[in-house]
Amino acid sequence: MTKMTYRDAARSALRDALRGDPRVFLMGEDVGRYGGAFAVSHGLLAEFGPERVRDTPLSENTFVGAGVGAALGGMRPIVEVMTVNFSLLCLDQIVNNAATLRHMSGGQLSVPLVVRMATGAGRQLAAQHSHSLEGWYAHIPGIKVVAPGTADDARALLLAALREPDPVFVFEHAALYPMEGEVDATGGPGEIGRALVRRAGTDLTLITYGGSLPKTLAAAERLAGEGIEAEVIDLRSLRPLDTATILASIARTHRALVVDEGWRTGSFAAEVSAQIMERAFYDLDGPVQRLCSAEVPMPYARHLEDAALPQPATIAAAARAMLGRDG
Amino acid sequence: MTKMTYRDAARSALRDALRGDPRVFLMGEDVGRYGGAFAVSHGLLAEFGPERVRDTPLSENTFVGAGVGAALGGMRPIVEVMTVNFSLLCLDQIVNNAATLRHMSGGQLSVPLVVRMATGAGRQLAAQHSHSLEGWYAHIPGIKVVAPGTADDARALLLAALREPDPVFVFEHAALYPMEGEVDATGGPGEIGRALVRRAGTDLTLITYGGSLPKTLAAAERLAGEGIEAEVIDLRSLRPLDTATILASIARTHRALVVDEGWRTGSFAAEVSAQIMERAFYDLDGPVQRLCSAEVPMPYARHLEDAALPQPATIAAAARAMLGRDG
Amino acid sequence: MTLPSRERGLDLLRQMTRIRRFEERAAELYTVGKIRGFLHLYIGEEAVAVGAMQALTPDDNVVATYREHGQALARGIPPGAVMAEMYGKANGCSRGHGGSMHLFDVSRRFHGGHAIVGGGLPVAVGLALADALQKRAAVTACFFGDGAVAEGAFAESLNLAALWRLPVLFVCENNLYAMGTALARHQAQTDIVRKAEAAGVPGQAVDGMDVLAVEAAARLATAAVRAGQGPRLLEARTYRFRAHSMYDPDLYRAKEEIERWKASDPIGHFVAALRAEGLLVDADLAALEHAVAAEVDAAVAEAEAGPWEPVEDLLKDVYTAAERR
Amino acid sequence: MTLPSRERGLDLLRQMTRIRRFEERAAELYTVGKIRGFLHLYIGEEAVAVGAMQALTPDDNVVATYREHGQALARGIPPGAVMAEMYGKANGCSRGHGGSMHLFDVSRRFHGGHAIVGGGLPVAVGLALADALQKRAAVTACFFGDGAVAEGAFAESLNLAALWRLPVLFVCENNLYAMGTALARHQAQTDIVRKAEAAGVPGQAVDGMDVLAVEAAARLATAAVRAGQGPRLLEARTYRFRAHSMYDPDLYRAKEEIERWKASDPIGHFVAALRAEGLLVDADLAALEHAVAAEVDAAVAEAEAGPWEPVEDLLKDVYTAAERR
Ligand SMILES: Cc1ncc(C[n+]2csc(CCOP(=O)(O)OP(=O)(O)O)c2C)c(N)n1
Ligand SMILES: Cc1ncc(C[n+]2csc(CCOP(=O)(O)OP(=O)(O)O)c2C)c(N)n1
Ligand SMILES: [Mg+2]
Ligand SMILES: [Mg+2]
Repeated sequence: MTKMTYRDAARSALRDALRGDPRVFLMGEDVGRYGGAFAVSHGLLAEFGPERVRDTPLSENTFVGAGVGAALGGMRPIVEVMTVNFSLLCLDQIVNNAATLRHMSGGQLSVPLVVRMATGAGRQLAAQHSHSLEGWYAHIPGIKVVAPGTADDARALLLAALREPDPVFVFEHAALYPMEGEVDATGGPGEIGRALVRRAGTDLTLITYGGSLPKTLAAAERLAGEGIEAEVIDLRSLRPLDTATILASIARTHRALVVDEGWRTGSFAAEVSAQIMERAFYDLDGPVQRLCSAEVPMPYARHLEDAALPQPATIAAAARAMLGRDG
Repeated sequence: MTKMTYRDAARSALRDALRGDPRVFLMGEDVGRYGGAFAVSHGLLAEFGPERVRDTPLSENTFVGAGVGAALGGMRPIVEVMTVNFSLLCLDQIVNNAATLRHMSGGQLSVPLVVRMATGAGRQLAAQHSHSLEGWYAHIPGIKVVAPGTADDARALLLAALREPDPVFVFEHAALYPMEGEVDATGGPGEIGRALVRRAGTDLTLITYGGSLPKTLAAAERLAGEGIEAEVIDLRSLRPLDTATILASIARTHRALVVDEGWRTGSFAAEVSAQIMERAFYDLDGPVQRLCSAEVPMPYARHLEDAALPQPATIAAAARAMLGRDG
Repeated sequence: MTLPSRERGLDLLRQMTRIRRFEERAAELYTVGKIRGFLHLYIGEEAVAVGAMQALTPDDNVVATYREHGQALARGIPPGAVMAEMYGKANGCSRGHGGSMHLFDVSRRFHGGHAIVGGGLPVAVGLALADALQKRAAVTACFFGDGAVAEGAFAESLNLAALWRLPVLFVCENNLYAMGTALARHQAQTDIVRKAEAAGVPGQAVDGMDVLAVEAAARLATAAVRAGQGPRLLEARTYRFRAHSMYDPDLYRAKEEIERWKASDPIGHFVAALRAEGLLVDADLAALEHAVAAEVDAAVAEAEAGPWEPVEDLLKDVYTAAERR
Repeated sequence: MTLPSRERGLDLLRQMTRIRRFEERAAELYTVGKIRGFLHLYIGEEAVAVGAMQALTPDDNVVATYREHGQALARGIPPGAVMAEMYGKANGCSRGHGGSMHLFDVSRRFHGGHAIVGGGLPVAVGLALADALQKRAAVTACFFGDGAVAEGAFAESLNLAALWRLPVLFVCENNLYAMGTALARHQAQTDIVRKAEAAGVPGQAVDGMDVLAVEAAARLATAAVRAGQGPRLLEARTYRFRAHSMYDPDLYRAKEEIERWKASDPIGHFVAALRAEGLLVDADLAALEHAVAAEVDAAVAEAEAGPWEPVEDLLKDVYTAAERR
């Protein structure tokens, strides 16, 4: 294991993929000369050249659609969309084509496309750069959705995405790029559809993913100092969802709090809650709760942004309240 | 009350709005000469002229964005997007502008925009014309979302939308257009954010909206024949959601099934289930269940489309199972 | 027009006639409920698909519209597979999943059947990119209507294809209407070739009612594309003789306008030309019509006889791997 | 260039200098963490906003980009309100909700601050539509970069504005780069005016480093727009002297290229011209710089002194009505 940032870990996966498979190429706005809006692809143009690291014009719908076409044509494109808010420009190609072509063609086509994008807030980028819409993607049959919350997963899940025959969307949390962690720098792909217990505990289960994982782990530490042992599940994959790991944990803890940076109403956290309702109702000692972002376009001012997002303190408070330990 | 189709009821609201307020105008693809893809705006061009009933080019992102701008400029635009699948081309303008401008400008702007679109399946239009994505819209702070399930509401909720100072999205279910119902043809706006009990019952609550409402009522009839009295709630408004009406019903019935034509994972039904979990857990005699569409791009073949959608028979079966009355 | 050999001439005529008769039958089958959903007929536009396809090889790709029966038949998808698809049968070319608007045949590199107007263009650019990166000499022909020109995807896709010099032949079927909206009511500047050139794609307009003119222009354009000169656009000026779809009462076009265009029917026109040159006699035409009628009958029989996909397979093929079945 | 009166000349110079010094201070404040998020400076492009705004009246609308401090100041938004916004303070022109990329001032019809590239164009078309429908004589000026030309929204919006003959002045700030991607690497055909004309919008390119040239071209274009001739496009050829944003190491531009452009600095250029005509002496310049420095200091002081919006108001103004608070 090597100490490495989330950003470098993602880059190591891109590099390995480009080295290992001539069908792989990377395209997106400023992935080449500029080195990537978040510097993830920095240096790759020099190593792999402009055929395989392709700067595109500002044309999200078209370059994502071109990724679909290139995948149909036998390539293994990795398309970078800078930020999830911009991906609203290409949802047509994603839902109506990428996710649909296989089934609609009667199973004739496969679309082995990987789309990476930055998601989430925490950098004061305001309301057109900060949302967390991966829950929407998790609604779409025909695609898979992963959201690494650790540096190691930034590598492992991207490698895994490249092995799939169908479209995979990789949501990298923008605030995690500088985060360091232990990475298996020569490791292979992770398993898509497998959640991990990041911290064992007995009193309640905290279920989260992506940018909320470090915050949730921090909250669990605080709670431990107060004698509350929280189990922390990192979903890693939103579609497919590893319900078995969730249910096994709840069978032990009997309580769950879902922490999700998306807006609350219609959040992915609602799906997790509903599935627990359906499949573990009789295991529960109390209702599953959600801690999500405030339902507001993300404000710029730091104190407002902080207040809009789940934070270790608010996560811990929600957990305490569930255990009747408030105040 | 007058007998009228859902289509004619929607048209009567458009006509009243155009007559009553010179700031109102209608725009969209083929709303004028063609008379609307679903004939909702048939005859309005002749009555109101091309200034107020405006055919647009095929440019969803731009004409919805132009609706945003026209609303900022003091008009009351009604924009028709033919089908929810096409609205994927304009989600950028919807999320990043329509829903956001008010808050992002520090409260200086309002966007009194109404967007109507057809949603849903049942007409064998296959995977690029048949989805139910209104649950996504219900996730977006800054907008409101209504989904009429009766002819009367096709009129009343559209009129209500036009009274709002903020963007309202009206999802008309494509399969309901020819459905007849009693309509208060001179009635005023309905109330956005108010659910209605369409059928009283004591054994369980069926919660639904839009195109699934008639199917759910049909299921309730069947169940009644078997001695099961189902209460049927028509949500009417997905954002804001009338949780009070739901909770009051569950306090009586102690069981709920949510019927939603969206795909199951990440459906709006999940939100309803999660809210019941959070706010009525101790009222429940068993887990809330969801009946949604199969997670598949909608197939063309009739028998497959039928199988993919909630149907009176499957709704009734799910209800029976919840009451331990299967088979 | 310079006429081809009798054999080639008869072949082109047969292809156009096959589309015409197929579509006529489809319209009938729609009215009796055998075909459902949306149905968009190609009648009047046969010369475009038939002409353009002459310039393609089996290695080339085709990306089509929702008005694509003609494109599919001209590409060689068997009429029975198309008809069965419109019936929703499992022997349909998309196993009944797609219907009229979503015909697919990977063996013929026919990549659908796109019903999001303009949605096929980016996919075509990507197919061409894949060919370019893999040093395959194929061309991707992408069909779309005049209405699609208004969509942002048009300008974006042409720019990207030109920027990367990709082997795409953009074929605009300009039938002067997008549903009920005439070209001049959806485009401020109606010269589509000029738009293409402003995006960096050389273009050429051609009489889309003349199969030989379309063929010649398509051959010229694909030759440039194959020579590595980047994408080309062909604007075929044509007209649909029928309404937009079976739902459309067609209230927005003047009868006289329709009649005027019918006077340059691509089939009638071509028959007359062949006849004038002595390449076709009445007996040929009768034989041809007879053969086509038999083909269409056989297609219908195939569709009628086809099986329904089992409902149990509803979730099959949402994913390539089987794990979510 | 034909010089204006001394008074007008000094005014234009003061406006450009105000932007320059404001931006320099913003850059400093960013490095010390007073301003956060993304910060895109207008240094080098001052002549564009200042020149173009001269052609507008208070009744006109402006739709801006995320590189819009210059656009905002030239429109007359007080520097203190802009600076306070970048601090995230409640006395900011968007109450701290928007930050650098989202400046708004409805009293000046400044409709933002758009950070989705190309996202402002449709909104501008709609504002112009509202004016047209209400028979108001206003023009909507819509700023965007060369990068936005690649977005589908560009072609769509120009077409719609032209089709409906709406009063829009499209102002393309062509600074030759979209982030790190040079114009010729994102556009196959780099003549933006030609693209506009293909969409039906007459256009004109102008030296964006020459404030008088921009002003003259903008006046000509808005006169046509006001005369009901429909939209116009102005392509201002300019250059940003700084990196794309504060995050950008600016590795993709040659030093010499930057230096070459700096030699035609719009401010230095204009100072020299005024001086050559005897319209400006050293003392004028010193006084002007002094006044601008004081304005910028005052803006910073206003931002520093401003209050934070109370956290309790987080959900205020998501909706106009109060029912969901
Ligand atoms: C994105 C999108 N918007 C709207 C529609 C509805 N629609 C279907 S066909 C059509 C007209 C298209 O016209 P054109 O591209 O000229 O093709 P034609 O039907 O004339 O062959 C419209 C508006 C659609 N399918 N997709
Ligand atoms: C839709 C969208 N895609 C990508 C981005 C990221 N981005 C921000 S600015 C920019 C370059 C824009 O260039 P241009 O329009 O020329 O404006 P300039 O920065 O040169 O003023 C990019 C790619 C964005 N903000 N919006
Ligand atoms: Mg057409
Ligand atoms: Mg630029």
